[in-house]
Amino acid sequence: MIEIRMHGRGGQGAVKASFVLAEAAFQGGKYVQAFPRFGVERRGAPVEAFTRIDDKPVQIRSQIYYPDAVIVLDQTLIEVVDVTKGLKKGGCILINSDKKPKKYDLGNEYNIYTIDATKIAVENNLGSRAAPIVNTAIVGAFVKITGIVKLDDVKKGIENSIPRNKEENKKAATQAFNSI
Amino acid sequence: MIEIRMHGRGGQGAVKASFVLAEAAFQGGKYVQAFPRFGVERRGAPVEAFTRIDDKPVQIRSQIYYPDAVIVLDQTLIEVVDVTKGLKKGGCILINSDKKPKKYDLGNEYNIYTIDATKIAVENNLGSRAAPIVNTAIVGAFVKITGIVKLDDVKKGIENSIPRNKEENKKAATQAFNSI
Amino acid sequence: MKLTIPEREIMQPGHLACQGCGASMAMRYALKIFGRDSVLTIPACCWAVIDGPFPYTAVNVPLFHTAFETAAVMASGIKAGLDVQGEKSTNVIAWAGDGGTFDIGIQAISGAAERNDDITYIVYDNEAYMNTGIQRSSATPHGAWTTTTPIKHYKIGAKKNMVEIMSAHRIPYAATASVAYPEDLCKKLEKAKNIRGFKFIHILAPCPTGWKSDPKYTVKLAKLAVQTNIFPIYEIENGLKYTQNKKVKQRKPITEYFKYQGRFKHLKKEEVEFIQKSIDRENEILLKKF
Amino acid sequence: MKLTIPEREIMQPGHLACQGCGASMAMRYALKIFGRDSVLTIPACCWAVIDGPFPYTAVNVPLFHTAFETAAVMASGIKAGLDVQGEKSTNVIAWAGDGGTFDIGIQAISGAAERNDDITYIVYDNEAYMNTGIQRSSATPHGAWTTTTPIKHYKIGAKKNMVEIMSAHRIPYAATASVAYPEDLCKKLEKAKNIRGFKFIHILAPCPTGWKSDPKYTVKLAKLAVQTNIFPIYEIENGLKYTQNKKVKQRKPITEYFKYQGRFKHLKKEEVEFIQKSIDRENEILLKKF
Amino acid sequence: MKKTMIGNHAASWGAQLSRVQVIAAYPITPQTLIVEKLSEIVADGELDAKFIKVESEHSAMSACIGASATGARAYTATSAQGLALMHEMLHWAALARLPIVMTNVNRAMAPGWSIWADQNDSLSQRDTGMMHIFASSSQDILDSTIISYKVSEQVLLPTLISFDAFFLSHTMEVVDMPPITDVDKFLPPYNPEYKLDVNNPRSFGALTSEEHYYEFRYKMQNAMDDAVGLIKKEGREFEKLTGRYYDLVHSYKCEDADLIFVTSGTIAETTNVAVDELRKDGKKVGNLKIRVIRPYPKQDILKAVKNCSKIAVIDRNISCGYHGIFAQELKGALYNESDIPVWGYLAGIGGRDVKVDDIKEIADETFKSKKPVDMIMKGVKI
Amino acid sequence: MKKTMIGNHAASWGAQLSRVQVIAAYPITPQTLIVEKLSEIVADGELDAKFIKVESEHSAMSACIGASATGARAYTATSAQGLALMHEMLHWAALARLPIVMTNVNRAMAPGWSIWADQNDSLSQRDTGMMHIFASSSQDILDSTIISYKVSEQVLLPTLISFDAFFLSHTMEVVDMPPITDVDKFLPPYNPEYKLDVNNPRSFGALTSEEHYYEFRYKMQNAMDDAVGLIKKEGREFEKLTGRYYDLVHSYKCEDADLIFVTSGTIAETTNVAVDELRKDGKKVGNLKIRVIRPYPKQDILKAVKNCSKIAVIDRNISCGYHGIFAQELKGALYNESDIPVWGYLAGIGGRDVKVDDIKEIADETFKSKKPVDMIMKGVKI
Amino acid sequence: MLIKFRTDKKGVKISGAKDMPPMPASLGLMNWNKTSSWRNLKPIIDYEKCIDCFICWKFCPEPAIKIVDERPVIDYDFCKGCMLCAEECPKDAIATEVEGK
Amino acid sequence: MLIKFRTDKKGVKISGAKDMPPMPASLGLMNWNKTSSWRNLKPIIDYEKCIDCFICWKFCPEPAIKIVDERPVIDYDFCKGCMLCAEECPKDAIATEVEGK
Ligand SMILES: Cc1ncc(C[n+]2csc(CCOP(=O)(O)OP(=O)(O)O)c2C)c(N)n1
Ligand SMILES: Cc1ncc(C[n+]2csc(CCOP(=O)(O)OP(=O)(O)O)c2C)c(N)n1
Ligand code: SF4
Ligand code: SF4
Ligand code: SF4
Ligand code: SF4
Ligand code: SF4
Ligand code: SF4
Ligand SMILES: [Mg+2]
Ligand SMILES: [Mg+2]
Repeated sequence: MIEIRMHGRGGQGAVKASFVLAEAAFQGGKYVQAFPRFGVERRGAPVEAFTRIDDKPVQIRSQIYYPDAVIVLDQTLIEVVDVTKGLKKGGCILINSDKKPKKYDLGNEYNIYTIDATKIAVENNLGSRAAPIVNTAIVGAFVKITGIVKLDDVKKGIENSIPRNKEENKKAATQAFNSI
Repeated sequence: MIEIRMHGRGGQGAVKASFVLAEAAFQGGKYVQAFPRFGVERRGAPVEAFTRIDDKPVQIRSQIYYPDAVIVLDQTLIEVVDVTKGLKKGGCILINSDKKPKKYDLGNEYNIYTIDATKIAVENNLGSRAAPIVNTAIVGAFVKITGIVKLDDVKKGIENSIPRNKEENKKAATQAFNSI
Repeated sequence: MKLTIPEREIMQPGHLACQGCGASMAMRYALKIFGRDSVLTIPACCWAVIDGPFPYTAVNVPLFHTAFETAAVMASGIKAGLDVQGEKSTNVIAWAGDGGTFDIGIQAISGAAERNDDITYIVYDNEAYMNTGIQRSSATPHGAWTTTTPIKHYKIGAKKNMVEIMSAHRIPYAATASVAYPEDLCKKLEKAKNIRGFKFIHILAPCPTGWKSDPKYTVKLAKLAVQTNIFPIYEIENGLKYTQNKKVKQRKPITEYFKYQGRFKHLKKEEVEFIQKSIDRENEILLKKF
Repeated sequence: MKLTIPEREIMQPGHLACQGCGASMAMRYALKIFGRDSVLTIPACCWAVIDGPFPYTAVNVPLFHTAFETAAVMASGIKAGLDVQGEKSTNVIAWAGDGGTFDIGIQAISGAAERNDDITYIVYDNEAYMNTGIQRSSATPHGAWTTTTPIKHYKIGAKKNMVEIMSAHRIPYAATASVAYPEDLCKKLEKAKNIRGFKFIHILAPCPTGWKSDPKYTVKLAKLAVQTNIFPIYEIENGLKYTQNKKVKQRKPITEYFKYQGRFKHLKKEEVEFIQKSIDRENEILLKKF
Repeated sequence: MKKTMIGNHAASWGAQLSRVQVIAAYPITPQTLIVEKLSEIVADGELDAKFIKVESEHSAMSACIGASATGARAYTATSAQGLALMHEMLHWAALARLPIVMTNVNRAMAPGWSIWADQNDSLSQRDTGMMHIFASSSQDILDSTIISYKVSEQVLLPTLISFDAFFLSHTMEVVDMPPITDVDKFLPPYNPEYKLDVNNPRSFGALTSEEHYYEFRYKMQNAMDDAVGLIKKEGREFEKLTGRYYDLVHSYKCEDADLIFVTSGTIAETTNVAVDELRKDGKKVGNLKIRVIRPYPKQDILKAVKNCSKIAVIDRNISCGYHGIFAQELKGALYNESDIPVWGYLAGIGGRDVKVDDIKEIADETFKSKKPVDMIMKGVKI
Repeated sequence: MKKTMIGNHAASWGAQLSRVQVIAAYPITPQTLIVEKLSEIVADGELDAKFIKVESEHSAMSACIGASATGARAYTATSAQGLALMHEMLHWAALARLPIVMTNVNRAMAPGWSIWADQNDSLSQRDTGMMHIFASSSQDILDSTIISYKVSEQVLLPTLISFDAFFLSHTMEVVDMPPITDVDKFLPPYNPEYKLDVNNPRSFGALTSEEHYYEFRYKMQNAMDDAVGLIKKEGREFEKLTGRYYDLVHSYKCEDADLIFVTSGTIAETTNVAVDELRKDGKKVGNLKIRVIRPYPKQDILKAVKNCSKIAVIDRNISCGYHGIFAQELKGALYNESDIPVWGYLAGIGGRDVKVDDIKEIADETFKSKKPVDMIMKGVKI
Repeated sequence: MLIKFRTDKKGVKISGAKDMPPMPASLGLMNWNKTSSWRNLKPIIDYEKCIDCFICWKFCPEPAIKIVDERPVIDYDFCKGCMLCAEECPKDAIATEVEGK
Repeated sequence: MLIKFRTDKKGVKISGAKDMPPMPASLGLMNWNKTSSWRNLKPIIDYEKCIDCFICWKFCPEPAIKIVDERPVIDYDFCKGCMLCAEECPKDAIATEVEGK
């Protein structure tokens, strides 16, 4: 079982991202669970969401304390939230950022990756620079890094779980997949 | 223990009569219970009320099915209600009426008495002919017949439980006591 | 033979209203107009008893007895249930006392009015909680005795103006009426029957038991309430168009109305004068709306 | 240095309102006026969260969080409790959202108003159930999207006219106000503070999250609501005396107001025109009352 | 001083003697006479309290909560539908730890409309966190009201005092009213540490995350545990003043009984009469009246029943889909500790009268029966 | 067809597949998404139902009652305070014998405000006469909705389906949605004998004296008894269509277990994981998930536990002044029939997370303990 | 209850649960309940004086006044004796008698 | 909860039930909660342009604008970056900066 945590801000769609990833894995024949941190979401305030992926039905119903991977949708969060909390040794961190991974000093126990998902989103008309919709791009990048889901399944997942701009989202995911 | 049932009409004060009788007995050092038939009272409709009098505290909490005595506050009820229902053999029936007891054909297992409580009430300015307040007069007559309570205790009872026209009520009780 | 209201009787005698009960009169008229294609819902109130105990009924149309605070929404639910089953013509009527309307039921009424659910809400107003033994409601008029406003602490404060509150909801139809004027009442019921949306009818229904009046004076009192202007008869369409249905040329003094009732007899002269003045002031305000 | 509203701050930063929240502005103003000799009660609503979790608070005056439907009566209870202990000067304020006021709380409000309990009831109106994620309330304006009125079934029916309903209760003081005009709002709060009896203040408080607007436009939107006449600013004394507090010389078209909000963007031209017409009609009706 | 009064008025006078400061109530049969009498008492100047004539029972409890949160002593009374409508606010009062004392006249839940005795209304509140007493006489009603304020204000939990419709509420009997000066000695003014106080501004009841909520429940449960001892202690204090002692359970001739009835409310009183008659017939029976069910008096019950060989619980209530609630709770408490067989009987549901003969029949049936039965619906017409 | 969805949406689709005709609901976290989704489903024309946007939960249940009384299929959903506010009307729906099915997302009662998982809300309704199911997965939620209409409409009792806040309500997982054509075969339209019908005018719920009330309760209890069999029967029917069987209790590795956990809701699922891990460590444990608590599955439980030597009940709830409710009800049911010692544990109150390790600790503690304990508050910070 | 529930009248016979519907649904009408027993005063129409205006019929709350052959007829089975009809009769055509005297 | 409950800030330290009042009564103020972490955009007052009208102060919802020496000063510990102040400033004296860039 793989457990993933996402960091974003209220209104940015971290929960959606965790669901898109789960949906993609489901399309890839996996069993999944995805859920937000249980609480009150506030525009602008830091939020978290989680995804579990497994080959057999996920029976466990408790929260995730020791994720295998962390995704950061908004790099400004790194300064205000402990994004590595509980992250397993050797776990991966994927950051939406135009900077290089080595710019981030998060200790050397983890594998850090960056992707400029904002740029990809905006290029695909997914939101504006100020409010980009980066779910699909970041998921595209993540599955490439981890190899847990195939790109095709991500596309199927998008087809099933995104109500609008399906094609743009698929393109964004593909572009991110290919650019990392 | 003596158990008494009263018959009247909604608005006529049968419940009050059962309470006055109980209060009188209490003043005479007895333990008492008094209660209405449990239900919805409607102006004009037949109603019932009950009194229990004993020398020791009354613990029993069920209703009265086999009274020792019955009091009828409105003689017109005799035609529409079975006033003798459950009355013990040899039990007494006291009717507010200007007629003689023998005018009432209620079988010969019971001792029937009548008292013109309406007349006594009206003479004492307790209500009008159309709506006389006969509680106290009928209680006065009842204690005379049965001897369970002294007239003085009835007066004390009235003093304690009747908010207005105390003297008139005492007089009515006395008059009824003396005239039967 | 000329009758001023329909001859048909749907409500049955044998019911359990007190002698001379205004509430039972009101129901009789309502069923004459609404007819058999009607469903009633009645919350806790005298009418919950008047209808009779299980296994009987007196109203003779389908009736759902309901919880005290729910008459309006119960009607909404019934209407929706009938609608989805294609029974769209049935009149659904919520029938409640003043307590169930002005106090504990007002939230459900406000909700149904806001949704403009297609039901008729009728309140028979006997100006107190009668079924529980005469406690004050917010329909109890200033000055009245009730068991919770004993003589020393008689009811202070005006009767809540329910029709104006409903009118502020901009419902298609709101009206006051009285059991003393069955023809006017029947006309209003007929009107309500033919309007889609939320209708509200407020009927003054004297209660000899609670008003401490002689049962024979029920109609007389209901008339005097109108003639003294303490209970004006009018209707409001869409919350805007006011029509006066009973014009009072020379209003009678309120003492005329009070003198047949035990519940006001403790009032001193100044208190009665105060009441008279407020009635006159209210009347002035109302007249401007017509 | 000339300030148009009092300088003192009682409400503390660090609270949990979203960026640009109108509701938090409203509270800030209210506490400036009511001061420290005040007790608040707040039912379920955004403010139940904004204040912060146990063991903290942001309002900095005694605050009783209460059940959703109880704000008014909770205030009545608090007032009574303080009264019997001799604390008669304390301002007791019920502070609720539109859902807790127009819908689930209206019964308790109507009751407290009828009793004329000495409390101030303030509703910050963000025109939906925001705390639970933007569901329609009866304060939601016609045409708006919410999660329970999806675009295909957008909200039909006018916003419930709460101030008129309160006015029909003949309470000493009822008023509308807006976070865009803090000076007017503060004047009204001051007035309410000095009147004995039931006071009702209805504050329009834009919500960027629920209105799908940019947080920076909160004041702009609150102003446009007044300038387009969709939310007129006025007060009513004793249910009778109407005063217009913000005169609008040349009303702006409603499109001006809609264009900064996502919740109206599905509306077609005809629908917008329909809304414009009803605003104009309502305004005509209202103007006659002044 | 001895007086005659109906059970409802015993509740009113209990509140008066406790010097309640805020009363908020709404009429409902058969409770109404309690608040009518209180209206009178206040109007007559015999009690200095503010009476809030609320528009519903939900509001009645809410107003009491508000008043209590300021440190005032608050009181309300209701019945059946009214109590059910308060349900949310009963949880509230308990979790807010407000020592409100209230009366409930046990009446059957609708539909059909019923105004008659049945305990389903108050027993349906057993999980709200309120303390809960079943009174069985008018004296008990009056005394319990006073004692409950004393206990509630120490453990900071509300108390619900219930008693049977009509059988007590409308029945006049003799009650000894303690002088208010005595009551004043027993029951000091309420003065809580945490309250709405402008000089010490606190919020009450804010969002409480999973980090703290459990601990509040833990504290509540501790308070319930403390209440067991306090009810006894204050019962003894009260006895010093009045000679009357109230415990969580009262056992009557249980010591040597073969069969013990477990009863509550007015059925408990009638059962005492039946016990006497049965004893006369040579049958060794006893009666254990459960007066308090929250906190649940497990130890007291264990002690009382330890020598008997059979238990017959009589329930004027039913948790549909399970069975009688007193029987359920008793068995839940005896489990792991005892193996005395328990028979469950239902009787008196919806106001049906329970007579001495009914109790005797239950005794006979239980004596004869070999195997315990969960629920026997006594007297139901099939 | 397999799909991913959150637990709340599984409830919405369950209602859609059941072709509910009238929906009346009010928002409350964490339930709201159920009705939001239903609003969408109706707006999208995927369900032909009337949606009444009521002004409170009391009204939501009232509107459902009105609709159901006309013979329409009615649905609502709520949580915590909302359910508590319905309390009076839950009794009403049950006594009026209306087969409304409703969803409750288990959330802790206020104050303090909490939106997190806790079963006190729905268990406080255990005496209302509703059938009551605890679902433990999204699949269970969806399927239970459909099956419950089938059962409810036969026994004429409403059903309350509860599940944990967030752990299920907001958690996306894989759900197999049966085709509506299959569901139609399983669940026929509702067509009751007694309903509001202008061609057969009857009053419903009139004053019911002590002469008849008891008999209505008797009939209700019979209906509950019938439901035990029907839940199984319809479970088997449903299995034929979908391959999924639902019973009143589900036992996991109980046959040869020394220690059996008794659990419900999401804790039951996590416990299955713990059982597997404990078995790996050589500990013979099993898990008995209680899915239905009304009607109470006494016989099923007796059968499942008969071979074990210890029972550990885990309660995400507490009846303050007594203890955990599942523990209480279990002991009440086993009494007279069994003497397996029962340990009562509390866990997860107010949304506190219950992890596999917590369950393992409970196992250890119970294995070590000699004497059963009524209530151990697992994980409380003192 | 003060009013007896005569469940054996009008064909509604209930001897136990088996005769009862699942919920309290009515099985008959209240008109078995002859409310004449409530009456203290008795209204008597003087058909000489009566002008058939039907005001009495219009106001009777029970209703206990029927129209028979175009004339008002009091049904004494149900008349409760409120005397409203007499009070409202414009012709004073309804006399009052005291019951049982 | 998204917002961390730092029960050890501002002197409120709760390690268990013993440190808690019987009911959820507050023990401190929210102002430990530096909402600067919410900020994406940052308002910067240009005191050259500023005329001290205090409109920004008047409207700040937090409030995160203080009056220091009769001038408006933004408290960046609390400013959430809603940019209302910039929008309403009559002199366009408040500039917008993107955080973390
Ligand atoms: C929730 C609830 N509270 C209280 C009652 C008790 N109750 C029944 S009828 C009634 C009074 C009804 O008054 P109103 O609506 O004016 O009708 P009326 O009895 O005067 O006809 C009351 C208080 C109840 N049934 N339910
Ligand atoms: C009885 C009850 N029902 C529902 C809720 C859930 N609830 C909490 S806040 C809220 C919305 C409040 O809306 P509003 O009053 O407009 O305030 P806002 O959130 O918009 O500030 C709802 C539905 C509740 N707490 N209690
Ligand atoms: S109490 Fe009044 S309203 Fe009720 S039945 Fe009697 S007369 Fe009619
Ligand atoms: S949702 Fe709206 S009202 Fe609620 S805190 Fe956010 S901005 Fe304010
Ligand atoms: S009211 Fe008088 S005149 Fe008219 S029909 Fe009746 S009895 Fe005849
Ligand atoms: S006295 Fe009353 S009940 Fe009898 S006929 Fe006349 S109006 Fe009708
Ligand atoms: S609004 Fe602009 S000009 Fe006015 S004080 Fe603020 S920064 Fe200065
Ligand atoms: S950006 Fe918003 S929060 Fe920051 S100072 Fe300006 S108004 Fe205040
Ligand atoms: Mg009334
Ligand atoms: Mg709102």
